[in-house]
Formats: sequence, structure tokens, C-alpha cells
Amino acid sequence: MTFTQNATAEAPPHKSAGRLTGQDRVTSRRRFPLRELGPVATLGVLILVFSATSGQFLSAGNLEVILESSAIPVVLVVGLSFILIQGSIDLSIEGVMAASSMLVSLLIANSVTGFDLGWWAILAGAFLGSAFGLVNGLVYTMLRLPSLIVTLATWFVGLGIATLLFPGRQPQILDERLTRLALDKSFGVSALVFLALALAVLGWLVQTYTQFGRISYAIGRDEKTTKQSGRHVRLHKILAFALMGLISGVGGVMISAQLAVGNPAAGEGFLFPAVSAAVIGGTLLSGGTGGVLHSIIGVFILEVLRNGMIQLGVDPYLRHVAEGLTIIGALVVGNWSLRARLRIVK
Amino acid sequence: MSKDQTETPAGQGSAQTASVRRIEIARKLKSIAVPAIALAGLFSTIAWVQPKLLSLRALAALATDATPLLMLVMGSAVVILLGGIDLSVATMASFAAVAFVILNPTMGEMAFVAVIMLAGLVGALQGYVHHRAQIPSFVVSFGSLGMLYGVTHFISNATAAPLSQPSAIISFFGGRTAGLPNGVIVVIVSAAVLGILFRFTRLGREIFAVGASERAALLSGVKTLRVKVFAFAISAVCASLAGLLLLGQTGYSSPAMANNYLLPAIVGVVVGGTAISGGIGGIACALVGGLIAGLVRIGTVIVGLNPAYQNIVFGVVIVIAVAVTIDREKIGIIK
Amino acid sequence: MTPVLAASNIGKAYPGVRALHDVSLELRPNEVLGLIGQNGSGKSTLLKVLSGMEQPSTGSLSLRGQEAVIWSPLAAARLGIGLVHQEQSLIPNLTVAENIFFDKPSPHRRFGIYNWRGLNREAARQLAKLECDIAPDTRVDALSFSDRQMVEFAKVLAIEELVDQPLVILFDEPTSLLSPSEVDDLFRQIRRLRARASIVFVSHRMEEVLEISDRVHVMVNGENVAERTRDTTNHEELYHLMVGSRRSDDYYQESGREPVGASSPRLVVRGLSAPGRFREVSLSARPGEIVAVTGVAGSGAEAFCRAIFGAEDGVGGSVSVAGEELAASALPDAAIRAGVGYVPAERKLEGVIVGRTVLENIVLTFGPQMGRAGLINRRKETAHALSWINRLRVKTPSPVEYVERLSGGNQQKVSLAKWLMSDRLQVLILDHPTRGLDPGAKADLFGVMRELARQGLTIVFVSETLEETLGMADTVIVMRDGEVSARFEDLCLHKPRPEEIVEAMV
Amino acid sequence: MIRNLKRKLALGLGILSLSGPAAFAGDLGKVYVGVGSASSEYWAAFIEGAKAVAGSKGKDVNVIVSDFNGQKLLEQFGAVFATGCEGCAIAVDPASNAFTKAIVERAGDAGAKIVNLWNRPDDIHPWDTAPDAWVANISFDGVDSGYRNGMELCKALKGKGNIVALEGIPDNPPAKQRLAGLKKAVAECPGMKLVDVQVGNWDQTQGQEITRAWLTKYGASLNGIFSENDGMALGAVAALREQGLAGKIPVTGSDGSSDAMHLVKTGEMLSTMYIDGFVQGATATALAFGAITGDIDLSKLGKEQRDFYLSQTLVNKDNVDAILAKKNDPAAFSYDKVKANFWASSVGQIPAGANK
Repeated sequence: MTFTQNATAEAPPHKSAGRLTGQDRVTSRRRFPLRELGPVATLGVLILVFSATSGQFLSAGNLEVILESSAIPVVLVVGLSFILIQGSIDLSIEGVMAASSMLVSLLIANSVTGFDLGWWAILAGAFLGSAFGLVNGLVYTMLRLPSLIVTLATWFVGLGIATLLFPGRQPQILDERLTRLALDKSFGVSALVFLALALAVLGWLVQTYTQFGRISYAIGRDEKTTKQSGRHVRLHKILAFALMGLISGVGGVMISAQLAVGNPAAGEGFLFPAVSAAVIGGTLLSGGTGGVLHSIIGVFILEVLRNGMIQLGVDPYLRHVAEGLTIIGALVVGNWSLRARLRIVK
Repeated sequence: MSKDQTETPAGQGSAQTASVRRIEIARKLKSIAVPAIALAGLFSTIAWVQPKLLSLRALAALATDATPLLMLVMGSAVVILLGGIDLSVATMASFAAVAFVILNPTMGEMAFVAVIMLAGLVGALQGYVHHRAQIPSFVVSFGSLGMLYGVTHFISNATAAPLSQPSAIISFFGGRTAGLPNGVIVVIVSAAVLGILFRFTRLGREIFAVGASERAALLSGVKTLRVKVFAFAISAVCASLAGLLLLGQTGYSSPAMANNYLLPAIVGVVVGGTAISGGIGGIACALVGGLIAGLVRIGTVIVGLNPAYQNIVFGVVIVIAVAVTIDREKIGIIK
Repeated sequence: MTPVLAASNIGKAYPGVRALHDVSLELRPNEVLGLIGQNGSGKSTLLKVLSGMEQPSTGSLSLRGQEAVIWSPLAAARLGIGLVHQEQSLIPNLTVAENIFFDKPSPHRRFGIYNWRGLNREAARQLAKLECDIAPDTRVDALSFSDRQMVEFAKVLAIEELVDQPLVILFDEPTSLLSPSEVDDLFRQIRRLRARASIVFVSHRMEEVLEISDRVHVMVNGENVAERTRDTTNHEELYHLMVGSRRSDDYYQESGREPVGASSPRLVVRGLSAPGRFREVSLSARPGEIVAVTGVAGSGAEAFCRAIFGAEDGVGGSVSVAGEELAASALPDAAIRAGVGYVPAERKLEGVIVGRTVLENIVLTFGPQMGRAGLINRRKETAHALSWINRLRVKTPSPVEYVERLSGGNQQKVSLAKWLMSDRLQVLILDHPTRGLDPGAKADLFGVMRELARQGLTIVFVSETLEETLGMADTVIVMRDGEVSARFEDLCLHKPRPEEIVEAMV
Repeated sequence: MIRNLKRKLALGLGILSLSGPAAFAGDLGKVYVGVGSASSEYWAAFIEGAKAVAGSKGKDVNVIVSDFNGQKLLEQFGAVFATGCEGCAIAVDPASNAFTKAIVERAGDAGAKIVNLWNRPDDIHPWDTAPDAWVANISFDGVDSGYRNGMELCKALKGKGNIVALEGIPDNPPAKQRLAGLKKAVAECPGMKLVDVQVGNWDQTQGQEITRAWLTKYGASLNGIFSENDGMALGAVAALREQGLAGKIPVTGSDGSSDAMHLVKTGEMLSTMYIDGFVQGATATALAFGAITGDIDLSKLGKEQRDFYLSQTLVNKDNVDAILAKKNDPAAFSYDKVKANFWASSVGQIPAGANK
């Protein structure tokens, strides 16, 4: 990762030396994926506060808006969660999204090049993404470099490629099939939201029911033992990065669909919110904790916050102050009960 | 006691103290050697293409530009050694510059002290919240990044402002003594101070201890709260100095002037061979790393690379740099 | 008859170290083969080789008569070889069921897809073999230590289903962390298993090895120095073969013992309680007194000792050291200022700072006192630390070696030296101080404890075995379910019988 | 190879502490342009313009990209200047007022001639700061852009309705100017109320997100959207499309990017301000050349010749086709052609206080 820190909050050994109380016995992170309810509570409080202070906030329209703006971040954190659970990090999201957005918009029917590959163009974008991810994973595992650095590098490479592809002016996407994904509404929300929902469910299934998901947790918590148990740590790491790449590529496609142009700055401002969302939701950078649902809660916390601030018409600069305060405040409150004198958080 | 010690217990007193010293120094050199060589290699490659770089004037100029980044890298290194991360350093630098420009007219040179103390306070607060509430430093510093960003834009009304009345300190930061840019002097002094901190003070040693194994440190009576508060304060103070150095170069403050330093700062720390997981590294490493990071940034321009390729080359070079510098043995499992 | 598993002339070398040299052994059907040796004698390495975690540098293995190469634990499992790890190999953030099948194929995990119901049912069956009722979908980090041990065990038993030939089960110091009653459970299981498995049992507790195994191999410095059968050997001989010297009759140096002089108590604990861990525990210890707190795992003995040091949350009651009251909420550093030292059981996690040097570990706490104004006086503290390294006979290539490279015993000495640096240490608390130490190192440690007590230090310790307790303590406090169930004082005058204590424990 | 390196190093050491071989006045050195982004239509055009002039003197253009990060730009130009840059022609957008002074002064020390774009702090001018290095400051009138787009909105709304504004990166003068212009328009159009301003940092995505939130906040009572650049305007239009409101709620932009103009054509955008990057690039480069070759005597220039706005055109449905059709022919921008009248497309001096 990067910012990989041994923030392991494992129960102090003396605790585990005690016999179990029945209630401890039945708790299972798998059955109750949100055992620490801190983030959920935070989200609830935010929603309450905003709906109390702004008449519009709870309106169906606004909730749709929140869903729309959450679509891409949700998709991103689904992939990111696996990276973080394994204890790595992927900074290349923005670069990959930019490259993918440019590629798609140039291959699909557009105002600059003659191509009109339709769905193939979209596949190309996703493919470019997974290629990036694969490179990340290979360099990371083969050269044994911190994923932080590897992906930071590919971030810039991605931006570079986007720049190289940039034809002098933003290509407008003329292929309705792509742009309609963002426009046609059913149940008040666009296809992108449903795509996000689908990916979220898929992500949760992968995390819970597949070897890849479970071994990701194992890797994040105890890589050595996992390796000694004859598990292919490398393979699963590479898989995670390839998946993340794929998802970033899809993210690039989604943003192109929304903007209806290929934008070399497409990914801008997606990385840090995504990572923070995951961490706020409980998918810590230390690995082995949290999960897809946690991260998604985190996304909603941030989106609700941003939306609510605009609803309240907070001064554009003070908005950042309020957001910062809320993020910290929320975690302080959510974590207060978990505090213990030997608990290590980094 | 068991009679047969297959090894003899570690040898005899004072003679050892010397050998201890020797081994420690040898280790230090070893840890710094690789990054230093990488730096040398990078520089000579660039100097190959642009031999004029080897003039004193050129070196001085480059050094000056590097100073803010170096300050930031050193600051971040302190927190990263602790095993944490401080995302707010770059924004803090901008904040310091803006705050100084605003305070200078009323407070004069005292503004310098005020800004430094303010920064230290904010940093300390971060450390305090992070440790007391036991929430990841990533989130705390991300939050304060947002707050600092907002505050800075708010108090500056989001406009660049000139240093309305001349300030001796800032003009010193901008100036030179005996051909040597004062910025460089500031960096060297700060590095020396931090070096002493790490080698000769309890705090310094405890920072490493906490970075290596916080729980064991706590059970050895280390006041982890205090250690973290200080570490974050130091990081923030370094950041504010970086901002003021930058102010010395530009003469103007602007609410976002240093914000893009964040990534180079982190890259610098890592390229220097400091482990992101904490406990491994040091100030010397940070300095070398900072120089590498800075050099890579400008190298692409000096070499006169087509801008479209600059980002790509930057990325590739960083990977190569880290690939050669980090000590995989010591870091163990790399994430 | 052909041996189930045979190793011939196995050698294993790591860079700089020769862990195994020309080791041969035969494991016969349905026998329990004991393997003893000091730490670093190569026992664990040998097991790693047998279980596929490591590949031998030289020599060969044969399984049921055929030459066999065991590439990985997974392969080993398929061949019917299972290893019960010393430091547990469970992954805390996975469920019990997952852990049981983590290192082996399972019909309920096809094409990388989990069938949780099946997996849990299967896991429950494995646990049932051990008459153990842990919920299979509990996360391991929610389990008590001994429960985790059971899971570890079930994990190995699960191999039964994989192969139809008799199993080979390797135990790497399984008892070192178990309470007496749990050891008995374990032995019952092992005897049950013999029917369909051959077992290698590694330990350095000779009593246990002799009790459970038919034959015993003794290892020293990576070589297989002797083979004995149970009825042709005894403690003393094994000890001699192992340590090279005859075991002194006065292992615990009881000769030098006299009743603790009547003096005002130094450590006074009144009604200390921590919800869910222990209730209303009081104790008062005089200078020079050695107090042993004992009880089965979960009795609260460890927690109680940690609480005195300020390492437990939510503690009520009062602790005073040499008349000075400690706030119940106080952190360790407060206790330390009052003159309390604590040597934790979890050495690598809590005892020493892995990644820093021996020297730094020793001077971390009290070194700075030798400097002035926040600055540290390296020359002075180094000299001091060195003197302790020598006095405790810490075996280390150099004082600035990274502490994790030392053997367990020497790490223990380092975490002890840290406290002995202090000029005003009043009370020393040791939590399973001899855990994972070989007899030699143990003897050293007991010697040191005795010496410190003689100098007037008050020692509170949670012991590894009953024998230790009776051997070392002046006072024994027995805990059961978080409460004091019995006290025995002035042991050097009249020692209680072990039965009395066990009775109070369970 | 190694020997070669040794030689080069020796050479380097030979000229230790010299500022490099001094070029006598009159020779053109290298040409550098410092642009905000390598992937933006406006900057691409700007670079083309610079190339047209430079090419005509057989020079090629070195592009330095700041990614709108003035401090990075300062570092990169620092590297260029470090070795001395006699007779270099430089046209640069410092990305933020904070770095303008530092860059022009360093250019002066390095012996280069520099033309500054967009970002000039109000209190410094080419004639009072590094006067014989800082040739000129060329910009476009942000107030005018804001004002005329604002009036266009006023017209479209028949003088009555609620509008909102998307602001660019706050510490760029254009952001402030365009907002000031809008407010001027609002003042003259009493029925039109500016109900909210949010910062979109020139960014398409942020423009879209903010607009989404506005749409729910104000619902039907929102009548018009003023965006300070085309990027955010595109975002706004995207958000409107989602609600099927594109074309119903007028959106204005600025910059005159081709995609914005296409939207104007389709009616999804109301207007944008077309600024000609090509001409700006050509003019800037030519001025620098002039100062180097001596075709221009800086001391003799008037203030209106060293600190001026270039002409810009408001694009709306009526003239959009004409402007889309417009192509700048490099041949028409050779140095000698431009030199005939450097200030051909100037619309006069930048008024004092414009950059406050």
C-alpha cells in the first residue's frame, strides 16, 4: 500500500485468554457484516441533521441526485475494498480513468476520429483498465515494491497516455447507446446507478463466497501464514489489482457517459474521496478489516455530506471546513466505544 | 545456571562501547548508501545532457527550488517513521504562507513566531485527536487537510496577496549569504536539529520505538500520546517552514500555492528508503529521497522531454528509483 | 515393518546457519515419537521439513516406503501429514470453519466458490471429534486461547477425511501454552488418535514427553544425538543428553531459601476488579517475596497481573506500591514511575520492540534517566546496558543486534534487563516468564529471579507449570473463574501438595 | 562513453560559476511556452500560435506544462533558468498570481525575454518589475466576458429569473473578473437574481455535481446557470440532460471551446465567450522575439502596449457557425507578418484594479 500501517486493532492477547461469553461466541463478522455500527450511525445522524435543516434534502429528487453522484464512487470502492483488505493501496485510479475515458471516446462514434466501434469501444476502455491493473499487480508482486509507489507511478503514466491520446479538442461522444446510460431513467435513476448497485452486490458476493474474497482477508491480516498454508498470495494480489484496474476502466467509461465527452481530466478528484470513504467506512489501510459494504457506507457519508452542504448553501470555502470537521467528528464518535488502552491504530 | 554456554556472552565493557558505536555508524552509512548512489546516478544522467548544471549558480538555483520540498519531506518522514501519515502537510504550507502575509502588517516579524506556533498547535491537535480517539491518522489528517484548505481560502478571500510590508525573515529566506542560498541553510539547520532529536533525545528514540512496535513501547512506559503529539507538531512546523520558504521565493502568498507538494513529499520519504509501515529510516534518508523526488520532477524538463511524455517518464523513473533504493530485507512483507 | 514416515540424512542450511545436519528418523505405525531438544536445536525446523513448509537442502524423505517430496503444506495434507503449529497458524479475521480448511482442499469449496453451510457442517463435525462446541462461523479472534488451540487441532484432524492411509501428525510444542487440565485433554486426544495415526510430539517438557511417547529422539544443535525408548530412560538422562550437563537437584535453587523477613508490605492490592475478567482480588507482598498467581487459562490470573501494571481497561479497586497509591485508570508509565516492572507473556508482541536493537530495547525505559534535560547520555547508558547484557548472559552476536534475531530465552532476558536498568525497581511482574524457554534458559531465569528476590525485590509471577509454582513461590494465590479460590503462604516452611492446588484450580 | 561523460563533466566544471556562454543581444535563444495543460483545446491552439511564429524564425517551441500548478511551473522554469537562458523567448501562464513576480524576475536574471499571460497581480506591471525582461502581459477581459454572458442570460430570461454561478479556481484572476462582470450585469438587470455561487474549480465533474444539487435545491425556481468556463458549463449541461432540462434552462460558458460551441449550436448552451488562443500564442511569442531581436525597444513602449487585453467574441446561436468555421492559417502568423503590427488584436490596456 502504501499508506500501509500496522493499524491492526486485534484484541489484546490477555482478552482472548479469557473464556468466551456466549454472546461473543455467536458474533460473526460474516453474518453481521457491519458489526461496528459507527459509520452507519454517522450516516443516519447526517441524514437526520440535513433533513431537519433543509426542506429539499429528503425529497425524492435529491435522493436520486445523491444516488447519481454516488454511482461512480461506489463502483470504485467496490474494487478498492479488495485492495485495501489485502493491505495494499491503488493510487492509479484517476490516471486509469482518464486514459480509459479518452480511449473510449475516441473509439466510439465521436466528433474527432472516424471510429465507430460501439460496445467494442467500451470493452476497450475496460480492457485498458485491467491492463493497467495487471501491470500494477505484476510490478508490485514481482519487483516487491510498495503498491503505493507502483500505483502512484501508473497514475502518472495513465495521465500521460490520456494526454497522448488527446486530439487537440475534447471528442464529443455521439453514440447514443453510451450517453443514454446516464440519461434514461427508470425508477428515477439512470442505468449507471443500477450498474453500481449490481457491482456492489457482486462485490459483496465475491468478498463473502469466493476464495478470492476470503483469501484477501487472510492476506491482509497474516500474509506469511497464508503463504505457508500453500495459498498463492501473489496470484490473489495480482487478481485484486487487475480487478481494480478493470473497475477504474469502467469508472472512466461511466464518467464519459455522464459528460458525453472524452475528458483527459476525467478521473480528477475521485481518488482521495474514494480512499477516505473506504477508511471512514471501516476498511482500514492496514488490511484485513472492513469490506465492500463498509466502504459503500463511507461513500454515502461523503456524498450526503457534500450534497447537504450545497443544499444548505454553506459558503464554498467554509464548506471544506465543515466537511473536514464532520469526517473527523464522525469517526471520533463512531470509534469511541472501540477505544482500549492497548488498541493500536496508526 | 546451565554450565555450557555454547557462545560466550557478549564480551567485555568499555571495549564494546566503541565497537557498538562502530556498528551503528556502519549501519547508518549502509542505509543511506543506496539512495545516495541512486541520487548521484540520476543527477549525473541529467548533468550529462545539460552539463551547464554543474555551475555553482545552477546548483544554487536548483537547491533553492528544492528547499520547500525538502522541508516537507523531512516533516512527513517524522510522522511516517511513527507508522502514521500526515496528508495535511502541503495544505499546511499554503496556510502558513497565507497566514504570514495576513499577520505580517500587524505583527511584524512576530508573525513568523505566531505562524510557526499556530502550525505546531494544529499539528499537535491532530496527533492528540488521532491518538486519544484512536482513529487512523490518514483520516484525521485528511479531515484537517479539508479544514486548512477551507480556512486558508476563507481568510485570504481566495486571492493571491503580496507581502505588503517587507519582512526581514522572509527576505532572508529568499536571499543568499556568501553565494549560498539561505533556504538551503535553513534546511541544513533543520535537518541537523531533527538529526540531534533522533539520536540524542528520548523523544527521538521513542518515535522509532512506537513506529516499530507501539504496544511494546507502551508497555515499556513510553508515553505514546506525547510522542504522537510531538511528532505531528514537528511535521506541521516543518510544513509551515516550507510554506514560508516558498513565500520567500515568490513574495506572494496564495491559498493553494503549496498544495501540490503532497505527493512529491510522500514519494520523497519512500524513495529515501523509509518504510511506510514505520520504524525504519531517518532524516538523512528523507533528505536524499527529497532530492531525488525534486530532481525527477525537473529532470524531464531539463532533458527537454515532450510534455506529453513527461508524466510517463516521471512515473517510470520513480518506480526504478524506489526499486533500487528500498531495503526489502528490513521491510519484510511489503504492501 | 516399514516405517510410515522416514527421514534419512536430512540437512537444512539457511544463509549463515546450519539448522539441521544429517538427521535421520523413522516413524513407525501407531507410535508416538517424542522429540526433545533445547530451543534452536532444530526440532521445529525438522517438523517444517516433514510438513512441507521447508524443503531439505540434503537428504530425502520416504512415506510408507516410497521416496516422497513434500512440496507444500497443501501437498503434505494430501499425503496425510499434518502439523499442529507451536505459535498458532490460525488467521484471526477468518471464521473457524475457514481456518480448519484453509490449508487443504474441501468439497465445499469448488472452483473457488464457498458453500458456507457445507463448510460449517463439515467443520462442526471435525470439532465434534474433540468434543468441542465452538460455533464454526465464529471469527477466530473472538475465541479464547485454548479454544484456538482446539481449532488448530481440529484443523489437523480434518486431514483424516483426505486420506485413507494412517495419518502422520506432528505436534510442535503443543503444550507450552496450555494449562495442566488442557494438557490432559490433549493427551487424551493423542492416545485416541494413536489408533489410526503415527505422531511426532515435540516438547522440551521432559515429563510430558516421557508420559506420552513410546520412543524419544534427543536433538542438539541440529543433530540427532540419541534415541531412547520410554522404559529405558528417565528425566535426568534426557536432561543430560539435552543440556549436556546433569540436571541439578536444586533446579529452583531452593537451598538458598529462607522465610521472607517480616516487614511492611511493599505491594498492596485491594479488591481489584475488572468486569468479565476477575473480581475483588487482593494481595499484599513484602520485599523479597515471590508471589505466584496461578490458575487454568481464563482464571483471570494473567489479567490480574496486567491490571496491577495498568495494562487492563476498566479496572476498579486500589493498588499501592511502597505506600504510593496508583490511580485505577493509570497507564503503565505511571506504574513504572512507582517502581513496577512487567515482563509480558507475548514476548514478540509486547515484551521486546522487534526491529530495534538489543541495546535500544534495554535502555528504552530507564536509559534517559542517565542523561540530562531530555538529552540522553549514550556512553553512560550503553555501558550500563552492556553490564546487564553480561550479567544476564544474553547470548547475542553484538549488543546492537536486532532483538528479533535472538532466541526466545535471550529475548526474555532483554525484556527483563529493561527493568533491571532501573535504580528504584520495587515490584517485578512476570507473566509466564519461562514460556517457550528451554531448560537451560529456564534455570538461568529462575536463578535471576531468586537473586533479585534475595536483593529485596518483590516478584509476582504467573507460572508455566505447577512444578515452577511450587519451586519458586513463597506465596501462591490460586484463581478460579476470576476469583481467588485458595492462598498458600510461606511455602518454604510447609509446601502444599500439588493436588491441593489443582483442586483449587478446577 | 565514460570518457565522453568525463569530458562533459570537465566542460561543466570548466565553466563553473559562469552564467554559461554569453550570447550577444540579437540572437534568438530557445523558445519556451509555459501552459496550464497539455490536454486542453485552448492551450493546444495557443501552442500552435507560438509554433507559427517560432517556426517562421526556424525555432522550435519547448512546452512546459504546469497542470495549473504554479509552484511546479516555477520549479521547472527554475531548472531552465538555472543554467542561464540568454535570448530565450518565453510566454508563460504562471497559473496563479503568486508566482508571476518570481518567474519574470528569474527570467530577467537568466537573460530571457518573457511575456506573461492571464495571471498578473494588480500591483506589478511589465514597466515596473524587471522592466527590460518582462515584455508584456497579455490577457482577456474577464469582466467583459462575465458581463456579456450575464447580459445574454438577462436577455434569454427576459430580464427576470433566478440564476446561479459556477466559479473557477478562486485565486485565478479570471475567476474573480468573470464573477465581477456577472454581478455588473445583474445590477443592470434588476429582474435577474444571483441566488448562489459555488466553486467548481474549472472542473467538468464538479460542475455537474454542483448543478445536480442545485436542481433539487431550487427545482423549478432555477432559471439560468452562469458558468465561468466551458468545462463546468459542459458539466452543468450534462446534469440538465439527466433531468431532461437541457436547452430549457440556459447555460453560459467562457473560452469558446469547440464542444461548447456545438452545444450553443444545438441550443443546449446559450452562449460562450470565444477567446483565440492561437492569436494569443502568436502575439506573445512575437513580442518576445521583437524584444530580443531589437525590433521592439521596450523603453519606448507605452503602457497600453505592455499590458493589454486581446479581443474576444461572444458566441451565441447567431454567430456560432461563422466562428466554428474560423481557421487560423499559420502562414498568416509568421513573425514578419505579426511584427507589422504586434498589437493588431489588442483591445486596449488592462484597467488598474482589474486583477484585484
